[in-house]
Amino acid sequence: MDLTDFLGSGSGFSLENAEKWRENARWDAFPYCFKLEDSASSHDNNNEPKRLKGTRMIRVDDLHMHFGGLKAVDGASIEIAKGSITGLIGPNGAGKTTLFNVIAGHYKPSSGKVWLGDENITGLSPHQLFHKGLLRTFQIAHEFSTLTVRENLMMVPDNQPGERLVDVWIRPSKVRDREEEVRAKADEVIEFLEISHVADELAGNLSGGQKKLLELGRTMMVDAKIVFLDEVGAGVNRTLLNTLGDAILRLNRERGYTFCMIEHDMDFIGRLCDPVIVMAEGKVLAKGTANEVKANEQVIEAYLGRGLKNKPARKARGGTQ
Amino acid sequence: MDGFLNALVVFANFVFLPGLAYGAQLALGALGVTLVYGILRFSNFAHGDLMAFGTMITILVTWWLMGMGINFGPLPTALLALPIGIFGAVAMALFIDRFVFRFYRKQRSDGIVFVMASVGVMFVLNGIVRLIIGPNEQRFADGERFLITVKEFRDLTGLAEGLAVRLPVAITIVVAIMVVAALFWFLQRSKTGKAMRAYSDNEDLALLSGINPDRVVMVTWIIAASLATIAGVLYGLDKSFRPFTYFQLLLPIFASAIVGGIGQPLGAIAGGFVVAFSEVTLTYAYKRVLEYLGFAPDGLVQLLSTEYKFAISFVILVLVLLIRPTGIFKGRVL
Amino acid sequence: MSNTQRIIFLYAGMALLLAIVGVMQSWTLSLTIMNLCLISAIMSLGVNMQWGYAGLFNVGIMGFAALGGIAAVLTSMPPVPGAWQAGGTGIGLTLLALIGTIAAVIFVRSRTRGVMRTVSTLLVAVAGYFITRTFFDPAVEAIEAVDAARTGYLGGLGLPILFSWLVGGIFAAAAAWLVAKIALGLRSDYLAIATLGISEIIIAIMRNEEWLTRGVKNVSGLPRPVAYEVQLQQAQWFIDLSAKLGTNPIFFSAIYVRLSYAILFALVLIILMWLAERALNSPWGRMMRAIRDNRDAAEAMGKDVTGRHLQIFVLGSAVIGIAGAMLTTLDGQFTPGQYNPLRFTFLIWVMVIVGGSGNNWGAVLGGFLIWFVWVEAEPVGAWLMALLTSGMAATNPVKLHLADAAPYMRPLLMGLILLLMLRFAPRGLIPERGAPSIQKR
Amino acid sequence: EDVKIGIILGFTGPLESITPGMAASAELAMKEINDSGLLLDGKKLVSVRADSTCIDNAAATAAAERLVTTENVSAIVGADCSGVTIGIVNNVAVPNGVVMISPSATSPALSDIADNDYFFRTSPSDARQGKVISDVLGSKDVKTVAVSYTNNDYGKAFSDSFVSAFEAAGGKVTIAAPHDDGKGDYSAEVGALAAAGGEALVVLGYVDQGGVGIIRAAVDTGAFETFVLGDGMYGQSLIAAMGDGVEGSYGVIPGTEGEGATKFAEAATAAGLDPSSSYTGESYDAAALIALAMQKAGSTDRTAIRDAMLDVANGPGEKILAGDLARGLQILKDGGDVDYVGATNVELIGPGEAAGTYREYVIEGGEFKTVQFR
Amino acid sequence: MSFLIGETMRGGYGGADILNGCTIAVDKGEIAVIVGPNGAGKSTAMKAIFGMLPLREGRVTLAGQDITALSPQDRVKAGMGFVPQTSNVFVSMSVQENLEMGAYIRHDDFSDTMEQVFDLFPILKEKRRQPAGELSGGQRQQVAVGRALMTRPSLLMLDEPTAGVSPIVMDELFDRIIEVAATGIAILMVEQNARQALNIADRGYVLVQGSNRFTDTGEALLANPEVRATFLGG
Ligand SMILES: Nc1ncnc2c1ncn2[C@@H]1O[C@H](COP(=O)(O)OP(=O)(O)OP(=O)(O)O)[C@@H](O)[C@H]1O
Ligand SMILES: Nc1ncnc2c1ncn2[C@@H]1O[C@H](COP(=O)(O)OP(=O)(O)OP(=O)(O)O)[C@@H](O)[C@H]1O
Ligand SMILES: CC(C)C[C@H](N)C(=O)O
Ligand SMILES: [Mg+2]
Ligand SMILES: [Mg+2]
Repeated sequence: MDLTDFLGSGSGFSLENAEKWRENARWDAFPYCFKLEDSASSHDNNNEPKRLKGTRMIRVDDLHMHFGGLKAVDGASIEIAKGSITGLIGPNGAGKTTLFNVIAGHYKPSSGKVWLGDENITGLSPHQLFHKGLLRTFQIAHEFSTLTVRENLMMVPDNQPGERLVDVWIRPSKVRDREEEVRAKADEVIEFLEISHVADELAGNLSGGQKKLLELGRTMMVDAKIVFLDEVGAGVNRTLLNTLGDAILRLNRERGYTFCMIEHDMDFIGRLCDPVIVMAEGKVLAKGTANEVKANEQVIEAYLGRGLKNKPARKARGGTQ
Repeated sequence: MDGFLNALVVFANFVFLPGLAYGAQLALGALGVTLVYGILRFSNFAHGDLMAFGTMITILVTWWLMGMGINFGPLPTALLALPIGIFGAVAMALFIDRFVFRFYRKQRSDGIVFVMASVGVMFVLNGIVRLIIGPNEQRFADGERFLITVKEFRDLTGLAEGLAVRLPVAITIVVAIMVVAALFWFLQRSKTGKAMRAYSDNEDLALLSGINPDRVVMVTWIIAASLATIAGVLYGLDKSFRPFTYFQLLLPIFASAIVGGIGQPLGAIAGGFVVAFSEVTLTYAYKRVLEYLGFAPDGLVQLLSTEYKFAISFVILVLVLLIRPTGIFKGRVL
Repeated sequence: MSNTQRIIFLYAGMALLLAIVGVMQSWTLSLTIMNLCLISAIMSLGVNMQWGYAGLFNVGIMGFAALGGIAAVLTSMPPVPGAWQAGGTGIGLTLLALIGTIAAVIFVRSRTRGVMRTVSTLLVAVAGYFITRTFFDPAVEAIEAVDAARTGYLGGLGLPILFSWLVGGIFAAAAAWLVAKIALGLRSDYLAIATLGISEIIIAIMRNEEWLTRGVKNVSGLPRPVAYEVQLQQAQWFIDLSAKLGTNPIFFSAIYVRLSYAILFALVLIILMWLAERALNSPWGRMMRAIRDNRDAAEAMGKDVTGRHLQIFVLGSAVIGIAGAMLTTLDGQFTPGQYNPLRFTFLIWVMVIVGGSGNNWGAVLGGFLIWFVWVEAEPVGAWLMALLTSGMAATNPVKLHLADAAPYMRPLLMGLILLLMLRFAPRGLIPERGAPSIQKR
Repeated sequence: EDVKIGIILGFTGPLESITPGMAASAELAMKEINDSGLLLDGKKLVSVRADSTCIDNAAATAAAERLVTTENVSAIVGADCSGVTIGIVNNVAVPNGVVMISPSATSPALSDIADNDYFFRTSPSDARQGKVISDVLGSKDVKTVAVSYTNNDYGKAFSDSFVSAFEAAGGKVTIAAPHDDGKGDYSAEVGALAAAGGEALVVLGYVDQGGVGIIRAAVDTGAFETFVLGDGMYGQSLIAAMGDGVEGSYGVIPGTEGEGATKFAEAATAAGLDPSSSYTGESYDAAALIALAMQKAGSTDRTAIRDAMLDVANGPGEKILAGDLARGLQILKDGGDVDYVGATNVELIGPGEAAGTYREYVIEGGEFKTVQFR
Repeated sequence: MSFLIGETMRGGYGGADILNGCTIAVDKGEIAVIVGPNGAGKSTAMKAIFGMLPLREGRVTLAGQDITALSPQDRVKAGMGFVPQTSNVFVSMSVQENLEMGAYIRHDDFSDTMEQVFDLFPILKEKRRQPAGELSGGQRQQVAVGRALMTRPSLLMLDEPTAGVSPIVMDELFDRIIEVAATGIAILMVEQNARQALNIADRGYVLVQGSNRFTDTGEALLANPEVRATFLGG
């Protein structure tokens, strides 16, 4: 099946369509699948992307997460609208990753609730959440180090018949067929991430940035309702990061994917995210568009800063060779 | 009142003191295991046989000293020989490290490979000890055995029940406390100790900080082998020395180290006592104690029969782990 | 050398070793060793599933092997009618009481809340315990009194012993399921000590619950799945056959019996190996390795880590249980005292690691090789010792001491060989496919 | 030329400390025979040792297999522990038709094993000893005892037979608790035993194993003052280890009225062995019986040895004591008949096992003093 | 001749070479920045310079002396400090102990250096007693840099020190790096926040597939449209 069929209908895209598409979607409808050539067109003339402002996707209610005496998340309440790309920023140690971990089921919150749509998902385990369409990446890359890059990707899709022993033993052909499809899809992702030359390398041997790419690549292997990206950009080359940004944008606009991303690169945030939530000391400090947030005095104080103090002096010295 | 005192004495004599003694002995062994685990990051199955090896040397030296007519007054002569035993065990440990474990460190082998190599070392030491001193029980204790015997205690207090305190036990407890305090101080405060912890945490980064890995490894083995010998000798003085028993001690020692939280010196101590006391208290027949307290139970009032004692100490372990999955003192999770 | 070549080369080497024993010592011995090699290989395969595939540190192997052993007794021994008469009803009532207690507990728990729930559960459980005991204790006493020296237990079902291999697997699997429910949340060494503990408990029960297992009094005289040598030696067709082959019937009967066992064991090994290889090289195997590498990430990628761990733990244990039943079958007796950690846990671990964890071919080879060394270390050690002391005078005290100490060459040699093998193949003789050059502590 | 005799005992494993003495005693008998030069016109016996490990059936079977098929031994002395002995009988000795004489496997299960008459033992089945100890206690008017037995088939069966005999005689056993060998600490066991109480503690274990551990812990805590000892507890090392602690204790050991045992003790001491260590006499007798049976059969054929065994072991015939093997060989050579008595008063009854006479002893002044024979 | 030179380095991890003859140099008081796509071999080059990867060809000189054969811990003694890209803190040790380990080879009183580090990263002072493993990603990064500063090296090598740190801390970090350089220490760093980094760099290297693609001043590289488009994200 040609996936560009789906993408071709971009103009007439609506949320209902997206939902319908999701229902009919075959497992192998590759969410990030668009050729690199046509990805270039998306961001040049689209400074303010048209958003799909839908209903609420995730709601976090007065969430607390304490480690001993430390209040990593201290009464945060946020909402993530369906179809948005929500940015989550804040100083180091603000509790962003911890918040992700709670939402994604890695920690049980000390108190508070998390809702996915109308469903209370507090305390569900990560794999259950995965099946509800909630995916996440890890800030510190969690690759499967003894699997090759391709295998790292191929293991992601769920409901593979090959993951059931009975099928493995008695229905090898069914397993084989699905394997081929999964492999094809993994290869597409690999190509997209520009890591083809290490496709058969063990993931443990990758460079720091390649690991981050792989981390992102795994979320591309399946259909997700909402993807939580924890600093996918840190350590990724900026040119490649722009391409990733395009992918995220297109996916969001054309497929109605919801994203929530932690990032420290304000350019990147500014280009992709609306709204932006700022956290500090476990609480929500501010919320607004990227520009609003950038102008917020408190945010500048706590997070953005005012640029280099030494820069002028340095500049004067610059150019010595 | 007498009834109560008698109950107390019976309890102390059959439950508390034996538990304390056994616990301290396990704790000393577990300290060595936990140290190697903490710094070098593998379970050293050869520890029991290293204990046997160090003890064997001490015994040989003790015999020689006895033959020379040298003794240590009321204290066991073996304590005089102990430094030489420690020296022998350290030399052996360093030799083994040089020819066995160093290779895997360079290879950056998986932890389990180290464990298997230590099983190999265990077999070899096993053979060496038996080749030299044989498989039989060896006696080398002299000096006073008791601080106070049951009879003396009875005569002294006029109670119907007696309480015996053995000298080796007293020494073991004192040594265990001293050793754990020293070790704790060393690891937490001294520069070398910190370097050892740093090495255990992240070898590469330790290298980048200028820490000499060979030195760390050497110090670790020196301490571990010393601990093994001290534990082995004290144990032998109190009970007896037989290579097979020392090998068998390995299991309770490991249990102690792990339930206490592996890699944690304090945990090793706590673990030793948990194992020892769970064995003794759960299989003790409380009939006599209760009788002195004025009850007259029909049966033995034994929670579990002694054949389940080993099993029961493991039940306790499992329970402890279910409540604290990384041991009492939060050991490492790998 | 590619991995396949390596496998062929090493297996051929192993066959050569056995052949050398056949020629230099005797073929019966060679087959005897090989039969145990086959069983060891199966155990090692089971452990490899747990450790090599999933990184589960099971140190309770001996418990599962023992469960296999008791399965052999309970399936194949004839029932003891006297014991059933004496205590059958009591045991039946005990079972009823037990079920009743459990049902009652479930019932009160469904009807109560909060503190009441704990209290009432406790009350019902304690009451149930005492009621059960009132049936159980006299029944046990009665059963154990029935000809204590020869039986003193209920006996088994009197089914063919081959059937018990399956039952052994099921017993072990059931126990593993329970163990997993309790302990699989623990990680690495903590899991290890928990499994060790639970297996010690299993062994303690087997050693002490005489009414069921005969305890330390052992059960001997288990039926065989193959012919008895003595009968063969008297059977005319057999005498004729051996005459035709030009061998003596006693020797040939030994070979015949051992070969029959070997075929049975090899069959089981081949089937299990096929299943295991299939599984390992499938997406399922990939998933297991992913879980082993990084539990958190696998969980986030939608894999039910706990479920998978449970599955592999149960499967691996079942394989160990099968091997345990096979071993007891071969021994012809059930001796609970023999299950000690050195022989039934650590030795198996050595097999897996020396062979190559994560690789089924490696684990199986490890089973063969290590068992071979375990047995042959003794004569070779004695021979070495003789060689060593051959230069000394017969009355040399050192020589006399060393000659007496010859048996201790066995552990020494065993250890040295193990160390050498690990030295030259630190990742196992046949390492995991594409095994990492990086560490994975 | 040489005739090979296998000796399969647990040289490594839990019994490793008593097996060297056993093997040496068996070899002492062989040496005596070789020195006489009378066996089958000057054939020499050569011992081949193998390790039974005591607990590992599979390894024991392989080792025995090696003795029988590789070394081609004519007969086997062993094995030691009942468990592996049964395994070897079933899987090696009987299939290959080799005589096996165990000096120490005492499990009652061996009495009716399907052995084609290839299995013998020079130690009595445990069933009998319990009765003897009960009689001893009766004669001393001891009414209540606690029992600690080693947790294996030997200890268990022993304890069972003792308890039932003692209770039948009107005594009371307050507790019969097992102990595991090779463990380090026995406080828990002794705690329970002490709480149960009794006039004496009956210890049915091994002198260099858990048995002595139990006694040590009991003496240390003052739990018991008198110990009643089963055969496994007899040994000089007990007195050496416990000194005053076992003064006044008593027990029984398979043994005979005087001479044979004394003779053996002399010979063993001369050879630098400890005659009082467990099962040394039985081991000597096992080896001696094999040689005599060969001589009687006039061949080293395995089956012939089997067929001659009961002839030489039992009457009628000249009584042959330990240290007197040369005479026995000579008589047989001359076509006479012998009744081997040996070190332990051998009398093979029923299915080929020792009838068992027991010597009652008491420890006095740091020595084992014989009281009487039962 | 520069203070540190890694000259025509070739080498890898056993398979194909990762470094294909790249040359990296930095002088005292200078900041040199390496940029390049992911997997280009930047970290590998750093490791090679630090002696954690055997070179097949090429050499490393420090202050004119050939140190190619020195072990990493000897290089530390020779005045090199390194912050790796990943696993760069002792997770089980407290923040303070991490810093102390940085000063392991120093025998003088290093409390003032520690104060300086705390001034630079105030959050670390607050979390002094917390195990580094419990810190947030950015906080860890600060510990790692602090640890290296404790050595008082004459050459400081940083592999992506700003990955994951917040803008305000990044600015502080760069500020501090400038100051450190000003005291005469040579600084070599790999950066993906390339524009900010090149902004303060005296030299910039663009590494592609293990060899030098562009080498120039930071400014010049920033001004080069090809570099901007291909490596700096436009
Ligand atoms: N497992 C833990 N135990 C104790 N404290 C923790 C744990 N995990 C996080 N913390 C603490 O919680 C706080 C919030 O950490 P978190 O990782 O959520 O920060 P973050 O906002 O993601 O920061 P960054 O941008 O640096 O990644 C930090 O102060 C950290 O030290
Ligand atoms: N330990 C290793 N074993 C084998 N190959 C490795 C190892 N470490 C890195 N590599 C390979 O070397 C190449 C260069 O890696 P390196 O870490 O130097 O990249 P990098 O330039 O630092 O990239 P990044 O910006 O992503 O950190 C990569 O293709 C990687 O797969
Ligand atoms: C050697 C002895 C301790 C063996 C014991 N009598 C048994 O039958 O197992
Ligand atoms: Mg974070
Ligand atoms: Mg890098």
